[in-house]
Amino acid sequence: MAELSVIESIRTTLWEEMKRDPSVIVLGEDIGQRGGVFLATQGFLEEFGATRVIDTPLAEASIMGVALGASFNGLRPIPEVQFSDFIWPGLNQIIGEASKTSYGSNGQLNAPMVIRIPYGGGIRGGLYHSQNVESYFFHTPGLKICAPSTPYDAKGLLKSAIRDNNPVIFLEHKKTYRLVRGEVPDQDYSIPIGKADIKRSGQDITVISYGLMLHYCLEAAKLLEDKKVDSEIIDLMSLRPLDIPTIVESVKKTGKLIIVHEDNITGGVGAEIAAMVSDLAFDYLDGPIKRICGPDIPTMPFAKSLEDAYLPNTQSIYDGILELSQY
Amino acid sequence: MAELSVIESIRTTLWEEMKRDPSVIVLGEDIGQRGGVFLATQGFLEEFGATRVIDTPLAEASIMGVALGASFNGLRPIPEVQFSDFIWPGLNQIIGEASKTSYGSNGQLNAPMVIRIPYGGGIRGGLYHSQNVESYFFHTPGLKICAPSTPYDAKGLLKSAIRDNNPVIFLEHKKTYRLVRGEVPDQDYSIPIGKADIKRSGQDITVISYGLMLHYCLEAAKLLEDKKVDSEIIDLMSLRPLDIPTIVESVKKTGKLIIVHEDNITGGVGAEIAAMVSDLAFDYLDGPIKRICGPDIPTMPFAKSLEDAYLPNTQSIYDGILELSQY
Amino acid sequence: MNIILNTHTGYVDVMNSKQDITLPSGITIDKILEVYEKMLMVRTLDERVWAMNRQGKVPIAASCQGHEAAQLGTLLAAEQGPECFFFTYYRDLALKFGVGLDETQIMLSYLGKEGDPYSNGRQFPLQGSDLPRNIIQLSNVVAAGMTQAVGHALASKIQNKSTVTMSFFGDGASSQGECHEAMNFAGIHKLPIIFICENNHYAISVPQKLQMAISEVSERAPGYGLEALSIDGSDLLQVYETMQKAIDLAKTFNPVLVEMNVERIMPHTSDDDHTRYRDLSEIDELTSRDPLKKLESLILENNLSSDIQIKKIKEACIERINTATTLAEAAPEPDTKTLMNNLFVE
Amino acid sequence: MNIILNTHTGYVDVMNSKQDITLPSGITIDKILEVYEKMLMVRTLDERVWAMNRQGKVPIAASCQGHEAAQLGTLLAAEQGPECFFFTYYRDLALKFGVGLDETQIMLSYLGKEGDPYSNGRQFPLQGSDLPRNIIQLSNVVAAGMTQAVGHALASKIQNKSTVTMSFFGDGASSQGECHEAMNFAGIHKLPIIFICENNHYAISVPQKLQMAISEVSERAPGYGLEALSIDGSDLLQVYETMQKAIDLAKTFNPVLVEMNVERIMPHTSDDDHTRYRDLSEIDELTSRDPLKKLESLILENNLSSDIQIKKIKEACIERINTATTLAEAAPEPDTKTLMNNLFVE
Ligand SMILES: Cc1ncc(C[n+]2csc(CCOP(=O)(O)OP(=O)(O)O)c2C)c(N)n1
Ligand SMILES: Cc1ncc(C[n+]2csc(CCOP(=O)(O)OP(=O)(O)O)c2C)c(N)n1
Ligand SMILES: [Mg+2]
Ligand SMILES: [Mg+2]
Repeated sequence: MAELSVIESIRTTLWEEMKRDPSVIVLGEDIGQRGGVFLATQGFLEEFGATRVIDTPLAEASIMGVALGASFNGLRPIPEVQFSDFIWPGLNQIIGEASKTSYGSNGQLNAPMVIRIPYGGGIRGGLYHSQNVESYFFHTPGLKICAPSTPYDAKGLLKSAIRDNNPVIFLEHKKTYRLVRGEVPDQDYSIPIGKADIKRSGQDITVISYGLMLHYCLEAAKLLEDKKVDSEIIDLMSLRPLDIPTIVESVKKTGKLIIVHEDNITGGVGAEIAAMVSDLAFDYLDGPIKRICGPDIPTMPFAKSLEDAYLPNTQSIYDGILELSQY
Repeated sequence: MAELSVIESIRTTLWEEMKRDPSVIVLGEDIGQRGGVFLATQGFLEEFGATRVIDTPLAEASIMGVALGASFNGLRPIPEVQFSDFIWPGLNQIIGEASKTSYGSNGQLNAPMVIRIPYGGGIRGGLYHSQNVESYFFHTPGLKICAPSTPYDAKGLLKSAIRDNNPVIFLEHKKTYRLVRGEVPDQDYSIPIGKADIKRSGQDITVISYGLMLHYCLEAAKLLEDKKVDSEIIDLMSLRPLDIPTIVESVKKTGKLIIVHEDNITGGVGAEIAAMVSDLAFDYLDGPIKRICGPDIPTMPFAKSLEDAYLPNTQSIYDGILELSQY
Repeated sequence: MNIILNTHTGYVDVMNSKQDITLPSGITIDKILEVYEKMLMVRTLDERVWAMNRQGKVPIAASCQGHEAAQLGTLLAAEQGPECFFFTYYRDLALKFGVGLDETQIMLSYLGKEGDPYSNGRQFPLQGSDLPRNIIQLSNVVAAGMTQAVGHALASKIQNKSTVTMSFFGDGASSQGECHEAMNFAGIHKLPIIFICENNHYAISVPQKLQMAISEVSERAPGYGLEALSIDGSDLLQVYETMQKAIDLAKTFNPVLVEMNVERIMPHTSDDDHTRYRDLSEIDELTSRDPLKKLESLILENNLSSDIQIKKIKEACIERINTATTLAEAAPEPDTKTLMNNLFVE
Repeated sequence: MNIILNTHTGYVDVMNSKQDITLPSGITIDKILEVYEKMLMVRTLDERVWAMNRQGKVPIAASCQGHEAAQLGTLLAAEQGPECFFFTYYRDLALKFGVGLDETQIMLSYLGKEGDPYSNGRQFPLQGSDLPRNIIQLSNVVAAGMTQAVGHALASKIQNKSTVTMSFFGDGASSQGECHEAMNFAGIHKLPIIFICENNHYAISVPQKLQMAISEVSERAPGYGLEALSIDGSDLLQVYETMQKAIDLAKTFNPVLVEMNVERIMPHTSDDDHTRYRDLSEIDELTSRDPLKKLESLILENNLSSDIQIKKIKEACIERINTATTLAEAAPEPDTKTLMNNLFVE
């Protein structure tokens, strides 16, 4: 058992899986000699060689397309997009192709690939190094999506993702990379894709989040103990499949729901959760469903003042929970 | 006043606007000599010449990028994507660039362009000629989205879109092209983007839809008169901005809400509407919010049996309204 | 001279006289007649599904008339090994039939019936994949298969498989960014891949001069470090010989771009009307570059077969296709209970 | 010989003797010294923001050291008309300063302060647009500006504007599908555009040989019907003369691809450490191709100025930048009330 940061956990997990399974390869921009811009693959080129650790041309469509084609021919490729903001040229292969592989061939073909995407803000990345891109994948049948918030979950989910025979989007919040540390067992374990985790159980109100924001929710919940508000904090961990049963059960218990995400509010993951709950747990709701999310501008700006103004934070979450708890 | 089909209305509106404003150009695959695969620009090459009616190479990224660049330099380009299913290579320019033009330059630059997208199914198009792509744009701040269902609305919204100084996604449901006909005044008129239209007013239940499905909702509502169910049918017409006030007011009146769309249910436009209503009209709701939508598979298959099984239809909408009305 | 025996038509009897045609190495008269019969089957199938479209039975058909020699000549070379894998596109009926799919399976696919081997009715006809016969064609998105083909070839190289991957595309597809990315990647990594451009000089209605500023797509090959071969794709033997060369290059990790100049004899698809954008005189002249006519002339002029035997073969084709059509029309549509199946694999 | 007068430094006094350098037409010694001063300002600014990054004040900086001559030489040619419009990328501080943005505005941008002319603190430094000075650089997405530049040039041609559009990009950007699409479109439509590849042989850590199978990006030009010019981009006068030619071609609707071979003297950005992937010996040698050193040598060897004057200019630059830094550091951050502004225009 070691205390690792999120990025260290991802690196060691990738390493372990490449050791375990020779069909796993990694490819992307600067992942070889540079070890990745976030160093997720530091030392990999030396260990696994240039046939399994491929520094690609600067061309996301081909990074995704080549990975997909290789997944049809015996490999388990793990393409990395350097920043989520640069995923757009690759969407044709992800949304247009990979997601439809099994369905469109009536199960003949499958695409065992994991697309690693560093995403999210709070790091002075401005409009093109901060984007939340999860909703685009969330709306796409045929993809699975993981979005862990802790080093422990990152390892368990990444193992599942790599061993899954379907395309998995693996979202890594950049700000958690070094900020969030935690115990990670040395042994092999995996966390099933599609299961949410109740990170704090409570009776009064359900708060659902994922990624960086989850930590702010936990902080807010802690602070709210003083106000005698007992929050249940659910970490989605996987966005697709979405763990509806866990969500609905929690809301049936608490009667109140807040969804927190950094992504733009309109059409975000929170909208789907609200829709599901307002259908399946309608009779249990004791108050309106609230969302504390990024506002509807492209994403958080570069200037510190504006970046802070965009992001939900412990205080705004605290206020939101408190207000709804008093409804 | 003439009776026109949806495609005829679009063609005459494009024609009128190109006559009116020399800065309007159209570009896309096969839109010149062929007049577009749906004939939206039939006769345009002869009338306006090859400088304003541009048959582009088969390359969606450049169709969008070139249009965007031209919009920075005095023109109002109207790029056409041949089928929604082929929009993916163009998303970098639409989501990554056009949507962030004004915000990212702090209002210096703007992108007066209208992206015409024939979309949707029910025409035996199979997985790659039937897709509903609206949610990807719906989640993108900085875009406006129109999705008319009638020839009248198509004209009014297209006029607004062309005259708008921001990028507008103009969604044309392929099945309505020839199927739906209606009166279209000869004179110039426009319909504001961002306003929904109550296509049938009623007291018992609010049904929200757009595009092809709107017509099935109206049919179902008609049939339900026998059952003494008085449905209010709202045609969104614009998806972004979404006309929240009209929606909320209607639900406050009826207490019940069903959203109908052809697009996949998870993370669709309906999710946002449900989320909004479950927040803003919570106290007025007399029943769970229901969605009748495409299921979570890529889109409708080619085989008639499977295509029919995918699509919501008058009967399934009828059943859904009836059931909720009895809640 | 070889003895001619064709199991379907048994026309050995009419081979009347010697002839002195010199055939490329590896090609026998048998082979030529076998390919001829295949080409005739493909042509007849192609015409039949078009007719069925007009009857409202087949929702869409993309004709491969004009492209048959390019595809069947490629298979002729590919048969000699190493293993080849095909990333095709939608104008590849000849190739799809050539690798062994039978006419009933093809009809099931055109009709969107249960038993369509490509997608079981989920996709456009002959779209999806035919893995038993080494074909992947995941989508209709032009050029999207090209980077996948490169990935396939990369995986072969990494795993020391001796497969050669072939990526088929049109002149229009050459404009897509992904075409560029695919060729660039293949050139850098020296992959066992052949890019085959079936250049019919039109992308639906858009003529080549509005698609590119050059006269041959293959002029781009040097910019990617690819070998370039450019030929008349309506000439079966030329295609065969070129593809032998291309396969030799590819299997020794010299990626190649082969441009096959062909004509699209029919409109783009059954939804198209090419008189909107092609001169009638141009359309009239297309038949002079009809690969089937050319192959037929080769056979007749060299007495490889006779008019009578050819007529018999034609009749046999029609017979086979009639049977296939009847079977496929009688087949059920896919069960609606399968609508949600196979979104994921286990 | 021209009389040298520089308003900032007033070093006319020290021009001691005649010299016999032959300058390209249109270039005076004045001009050269003016450019030198600009280049020095840019270099000093570049070093300053890097230092401020190390102090935790500037979140990110992409150095343009090594690229200055390519950019300022281009401007020197562009000044002579016709009007030029620039789609730049992130390594273009010299160009952005060269067109007239002042050092305070630049510092505001690096610090993300109110008054940043590119995006008012919404984007990375010098990202967004500077419309008064004909610059658009909407995003950080590599190569995305290239198709936009083509659209800009198309609009000029359609509207009979005599503007020449310039699209700047790196060797890495050449791999993007959009680079291909942009060049192809420009070639077909014969647009008034110049594609300028600032080839520093690295895309972050990826060396050119993993980016392409060819030795010069400009080898691709014929495949698009573009004229190709390939030069040493660290040589100001070579850049100037080449760009004159390129502008002449472009304004007569012959689109051009100019490749400027340069060195990236610093790591990719302040987040990078290039010793991870470059040999120390390689890094050491970079200064031999430093455009500033080269220009300084040209000036000193030809007695266009003196050591003493150059020292004075350097001091003046530091002075100006100190003032700018102080002003920018004192400036407020953008008001949070503006967070939602300008999502749309009226
Ligand atoms: C990305 C994309 N854009 C548009 C289309 C619509 N479309 C189908 S085929 C075609 C023309 C293809 O031309 P070419 O590549 O020359 O092949 P050909 O049909 O001539 O054999 C077009 C525009 C598509 N399928 N995919
Ligand atoms: C589409 C995209 N992918 C990845 C990146 C991350 N990135 C920024 S610069 C860069 C390298 C660019 O290299 P090159 O084009 O040679 O320009 P240079 O920085 O060398 O001047 C990369 C990979 C990006 N900005 N955009
Ligand atoms: Mg073609
Ligand atoms: Mg570079």
